Amino acid sequence: MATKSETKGETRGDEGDVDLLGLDEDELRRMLRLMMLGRRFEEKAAEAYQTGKIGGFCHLYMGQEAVAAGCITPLRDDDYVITAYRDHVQAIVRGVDPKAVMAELYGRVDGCSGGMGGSMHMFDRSLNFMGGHAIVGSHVPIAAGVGYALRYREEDAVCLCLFGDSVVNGGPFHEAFNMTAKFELPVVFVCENNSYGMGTDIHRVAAIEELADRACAYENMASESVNGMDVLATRRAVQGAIHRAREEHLPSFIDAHCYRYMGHSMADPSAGTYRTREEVERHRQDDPILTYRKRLIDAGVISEEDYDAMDREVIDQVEKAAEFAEQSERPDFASIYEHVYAGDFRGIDRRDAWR
Amino acid sequence: MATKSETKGETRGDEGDVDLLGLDEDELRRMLRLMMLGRRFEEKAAEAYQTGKIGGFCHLYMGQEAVAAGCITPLRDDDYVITAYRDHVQAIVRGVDPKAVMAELYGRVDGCSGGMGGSMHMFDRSLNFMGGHAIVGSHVPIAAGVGYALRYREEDAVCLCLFGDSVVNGGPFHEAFNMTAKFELPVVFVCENNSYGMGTDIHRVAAIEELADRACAYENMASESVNGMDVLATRRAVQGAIHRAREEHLPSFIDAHCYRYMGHSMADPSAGTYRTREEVERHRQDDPILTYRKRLIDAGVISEEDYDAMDREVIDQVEKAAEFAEQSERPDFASIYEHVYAGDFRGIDRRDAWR
Amino acid sequence: MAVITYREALNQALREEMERDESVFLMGEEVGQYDGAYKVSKGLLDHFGGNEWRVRDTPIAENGFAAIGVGAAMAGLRPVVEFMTFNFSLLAFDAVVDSAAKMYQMSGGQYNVPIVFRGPGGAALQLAAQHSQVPDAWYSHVPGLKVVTPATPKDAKGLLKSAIRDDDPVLVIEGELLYNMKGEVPDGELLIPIGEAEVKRQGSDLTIVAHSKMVHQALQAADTLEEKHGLDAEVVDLRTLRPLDIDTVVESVKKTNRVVVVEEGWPQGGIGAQVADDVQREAFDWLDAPVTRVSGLDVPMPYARNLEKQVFPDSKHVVRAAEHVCYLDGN
Amino acid sequence: MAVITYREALNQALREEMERDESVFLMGEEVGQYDGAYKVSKGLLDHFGGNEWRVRDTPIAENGFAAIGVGAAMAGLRPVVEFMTFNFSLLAFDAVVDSAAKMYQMSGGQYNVPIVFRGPGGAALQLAAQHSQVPDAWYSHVPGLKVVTPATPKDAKGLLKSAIRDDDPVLVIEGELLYNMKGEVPDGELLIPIGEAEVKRQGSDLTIVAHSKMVHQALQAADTLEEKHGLDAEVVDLRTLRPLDIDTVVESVKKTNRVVVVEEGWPQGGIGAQVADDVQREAFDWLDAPVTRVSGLDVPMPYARNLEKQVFPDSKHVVRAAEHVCYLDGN
Ligand SMILES: Cc1ncc(C[n+]2csc(CCOP(=O)(O)OP(=O)(O)O)c2C)c(N)n1
Ligand SMILES: Cc1ncc(C[n+]2csc(CCOP(=O)(O)OP(=O)(O)O)c2C)c(N)n1
Ligand SMILES: [Mg+2]
Ligand SMILES: [Mg+2]
Repeated sequence: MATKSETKGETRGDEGDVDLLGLDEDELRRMLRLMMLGRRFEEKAAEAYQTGKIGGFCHLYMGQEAVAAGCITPLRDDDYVITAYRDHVQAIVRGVDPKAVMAELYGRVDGCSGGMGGSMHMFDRSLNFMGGHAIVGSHVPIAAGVGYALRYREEDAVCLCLFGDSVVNGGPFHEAFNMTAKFELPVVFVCENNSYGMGTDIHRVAAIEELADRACAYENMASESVNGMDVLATRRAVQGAIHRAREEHLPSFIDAHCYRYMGHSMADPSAGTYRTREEVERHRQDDPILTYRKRLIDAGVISEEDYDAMDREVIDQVEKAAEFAEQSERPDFASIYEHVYAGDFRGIDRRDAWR
Repeated sequence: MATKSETKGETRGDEGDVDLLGLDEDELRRMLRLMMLGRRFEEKAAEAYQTGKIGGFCHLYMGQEAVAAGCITPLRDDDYVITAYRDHVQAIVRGVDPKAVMAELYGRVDGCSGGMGGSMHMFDRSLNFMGGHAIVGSHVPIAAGVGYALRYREEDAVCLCLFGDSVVNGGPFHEAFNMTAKFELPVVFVCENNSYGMGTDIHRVAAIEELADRACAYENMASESVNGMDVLATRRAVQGAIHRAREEHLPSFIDAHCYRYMGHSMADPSAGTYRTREEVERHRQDDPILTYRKRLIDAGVISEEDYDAMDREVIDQVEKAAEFAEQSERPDFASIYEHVYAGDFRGIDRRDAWR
Repeated sequence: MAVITYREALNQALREEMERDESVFLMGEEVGQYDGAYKVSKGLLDHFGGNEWRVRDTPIAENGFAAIGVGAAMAGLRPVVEFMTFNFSLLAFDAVVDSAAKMYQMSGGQYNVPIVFRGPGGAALQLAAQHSQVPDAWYSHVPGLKVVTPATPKDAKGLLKSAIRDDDPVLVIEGELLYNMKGEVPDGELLIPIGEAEVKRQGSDLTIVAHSKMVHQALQAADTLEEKHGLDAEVVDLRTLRPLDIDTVVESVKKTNRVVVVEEGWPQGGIGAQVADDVQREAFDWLDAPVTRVSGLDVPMPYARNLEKQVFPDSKHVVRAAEHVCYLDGN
Repeated sequence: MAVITYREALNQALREEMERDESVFLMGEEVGQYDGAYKVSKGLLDHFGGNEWRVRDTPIAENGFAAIGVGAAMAGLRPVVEFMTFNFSLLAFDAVVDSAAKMYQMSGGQYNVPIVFRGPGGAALQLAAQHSQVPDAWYSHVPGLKVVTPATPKDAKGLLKSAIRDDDPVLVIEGELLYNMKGEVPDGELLIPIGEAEVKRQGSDLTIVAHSKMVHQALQAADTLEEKHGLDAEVVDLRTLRPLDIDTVVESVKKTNRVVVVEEGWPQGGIGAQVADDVQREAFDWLDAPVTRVSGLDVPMPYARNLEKQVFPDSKHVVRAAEHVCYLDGN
């Protein structure tokens, strides 16, 4: 991966410029399958939301799957992942069972956060999947803290931190970047840059053209813009950053240009107010799953039939996840207090008198 | 003033490279006198602090006078100034009567903040001198807000915001820079870069070599490093920035390299722990007042006798300020509640019962 | 008198005040082009000719834009700063508490800060721990701030308008779950004074003190108590949390001799704690039972709907607490 | 038993815990090379071989380094994060309240956050409004946090050691004005349980509840009350504000029937409000007078020494409040 001065302003990973990264066919297929699974999973989640089975906010990732797949698949098991509230697909790509993610959305005990976190707070400690954070930008310095622990113990694991474009305008981003760079922490920061923070075009509020250039303010911070609709281009960039973090203990910032097909959350229409229907359509032509599908077919890695079979498989998997979630128990009253403190104290219960 | 790409990394204003900026002799003398007044004032304040007449923290500015003088003297009366807690000399240069500054240090009613603010909170609304803020970095976005009001009312005044080097590592700096640049606000940011935040060398905690380069992350933000020990070089840079703010409504960031001769506060020894006595001595050779004195003498603007006379004058002025402060009344009990709310409500006074 | 929603009432207040006074402007995330995340500012940007200075969309930088508001207020404007929800105001805690609240005192009375910070506070539905907290106790602790929590469309309009005209920093903590609530709102000018509680229901047997959303739980509980026990409860809506109008509460308690204080937030150090403290002191000899409180449970809000319902206090809890202070529960 | 200062007691606790457990580290502004702004961490960097990972100097970025602490804790370390003073923690309010306090709940019990946030809270001498506030009420409102406020060198050492070993986020709010105070501290291992108040003086005529610095004002007041009126006051030091050991207070009040609660912070929603609330409910029939409070005044702290003295509560105020609850003041 190049450092900032070399890559400034230039976007890498346009089609043609990357091969299959020397990945074996299983891995290439695994990546496709994870993206498909993410997509089908969220279609199902949207349906369940519409029928009131899922509550709260529900931020869908459709259109951005190449980013999660490109960033997370090259990680080792002992690496860490932390992300924002648009987190279903990252969890799934990291290996969380879609059943557990769906059960979480349903608010059930078998959810990956025991039904306590919901859509915005997917966690799985067994996979070093550290959430799911709902305060924009707040997890960016937390990622730096994970990096701190890794250097502290002289482990060669790394921490991957994903966040939305609007994060680059906030204080936590800046403080985290400065300290990560100065302390030389093994963190890979990836901006899932879908151009919008809710209904706001990032360029209306960020005084910078290419977000990757924000890294220019921090020595030791490599940066690169990448086509986040292209899973292989994304993976290539992230692999470089992971290598840099693992071997040199130095952080990187990758700005992955992508697009979200749905509204900001289930409450927000996909187009109409802050972006046109045409714009969304245009980006749908560039669907990261279809693009990658074509690439793999062209390269002879899969056939159309393979794809269709995989699709039936993931649809089935997602249906089972929904059934599982449906059947899972709701957490009982006692669990309200169970996870407030790891130690003994259970919170003031004197005031339960009138329950 | 040049924009970032042109000045990156380069420090302007070394001796020889600036003339007298075409300023008239009165103005040149006024600047010298203000610097001398600032120095003598603080010597007196240090004395009063030692004898217990002044309490709290007391952060002296000695050695940095060229920055305040260079930045504030080119402002118009309708411009605004806002600064951090090391604020005595900025107040004086802006025109606050040393009597009122000293009385504030003494905690008396005739203080420029009525004895309510003390060393860290000098205010004078009649001079658009907006404080005196003690939370590191907190006033930087406040300055942006002043700029907002100026653009809002289509006034051509500007806001000057001074802050210490450690500010550049904090979130408020970043959020303010981004919005100031994006909203195109007429703010001149000046870093009083004395290389240390308390006992920490800025390069131990900032992942950037030249602080001015932090501006590279914000379009519209011009930046420049300047020799802050040279009042004329500083003034020249700030004049450019003021012009840019006034005419083009665009912000600038000037990093003024300077040095503080005393400890961080009265409680901190001037040298020994985080810097050597030799380092301080070396910088004392570069005393901004003596340098500027020599320049004016060489240019025939003043004679040695003029200087000595001025010195006697400012010493006398400072003595009078101390006497004035000494004589000023202490605020009475009622004033505790007077300035909590501008409206009617005076705070819960039910609990005064036991006073 | 028109029947409008709480949301429309806020919108009217903003529009009227911005029309009346050119120095009033609105800033926050999504307030302009997007019409507000909860559509409170709907149509305002258009109404003011697309002038971004009057309706300013900001980046996600709460501490920064809250402080920009403070600076603008010091320089003579009257900013209304929207927090998309008050949860995000935690990032701006320093700007609100250290800058807005203290400026007037610190400057010896030279720089007052006429600013409004507004937005919804408290839980909505299943938004989980980071999006479901009640900021009331934190802010009402702070001298230099005023805090209002309107429970009805009328109060929303009248209090927001008063807040905008106030010369001090005022926090208007709204209820997201109230935005769709309808109610009568007098046409035209409406100013409800900051610092005055309102008796929302007259009664003689016990006093229920509440604010914001909980006023409606209290009123519902009062109806139940009447039906079930023939008890006549008085409901006092605090409306303003700072300055707290404890006199109205004490007066009511001196009449009813029993009091239940209801709030959505966490119990320890909540609004009810202060009310209990004041009432037991100022009406000690009038109390026939200890001041009793209903609050949210002492936990970060869980996501699961069934748990959230348990954490959130409702009228049933209020009824039970009322029965308790009236010694009707056998305890 | 050695007599050492409160500062040395904290330093010992840090050193011993860092020696005992390799996963404990200290981070904050000036904690390393400079030995701490208040010298609490004196010699630690050297003691640990100049290893910056164990004693980490940070830039001025409170929210950032507090959150780094949270991340490090989630990844298995036990960070001690120093706020130079708790005033600056307002910038980290989100990291402490939204991340540290809620992580365990939000993750369904997977990620607990064993972190300590420590530093001095409250006023020192003439530091004016932004540097003289008491954060106790804000933080003790929050489920998920624990809050301790040691008043003596012994408690400082024992509580800090317990805090470091605790599996939850603990705030240790120290007193800058206590740092030089000397007291007996047992040598070697000393763990004082979090959540237990201590009766610092036995008495039978009234109870004075206090914490942190105010314990000493309370003890002084008790002496005065004895001399002046022959009154025998019991002084309860809360020591921990969350979980609040109200049982010890109630037990004392059931014996003395009168209580004064003293704190340095602002009155509205202060610690005393919660104590009053609990006591009036749990000891209603034992109270011979309303619970009475002494607190700081309801104002941002002014700089002028004569005013600051008035704002800050002292033993005279406690004595007067005590006379009041004992009906010795003619009111
Ligand atoms: C500090 C904070 N402010 C505001 C919000 C409300 N909010 C939730 S998501 C969002 C937009 C975030 O956009 P971006 O970071 O680009 O992520 P995306 O939704 O595009 O994935 C906002 C403003 C929040 N959660 N946190
Ligand atoms: C947010 C915050 N953190 C910590 C402090 C304590 N503190 C006061 S001054 C200071 C150093 C500031 O250094 P710099 O900004 O370089 O200004 P200088 O003192 O050199 O003028 C620190 C850490 C503070 N006032 N505010
Ligand atoms: Mg986005
Ligand atoms: Mg400095």
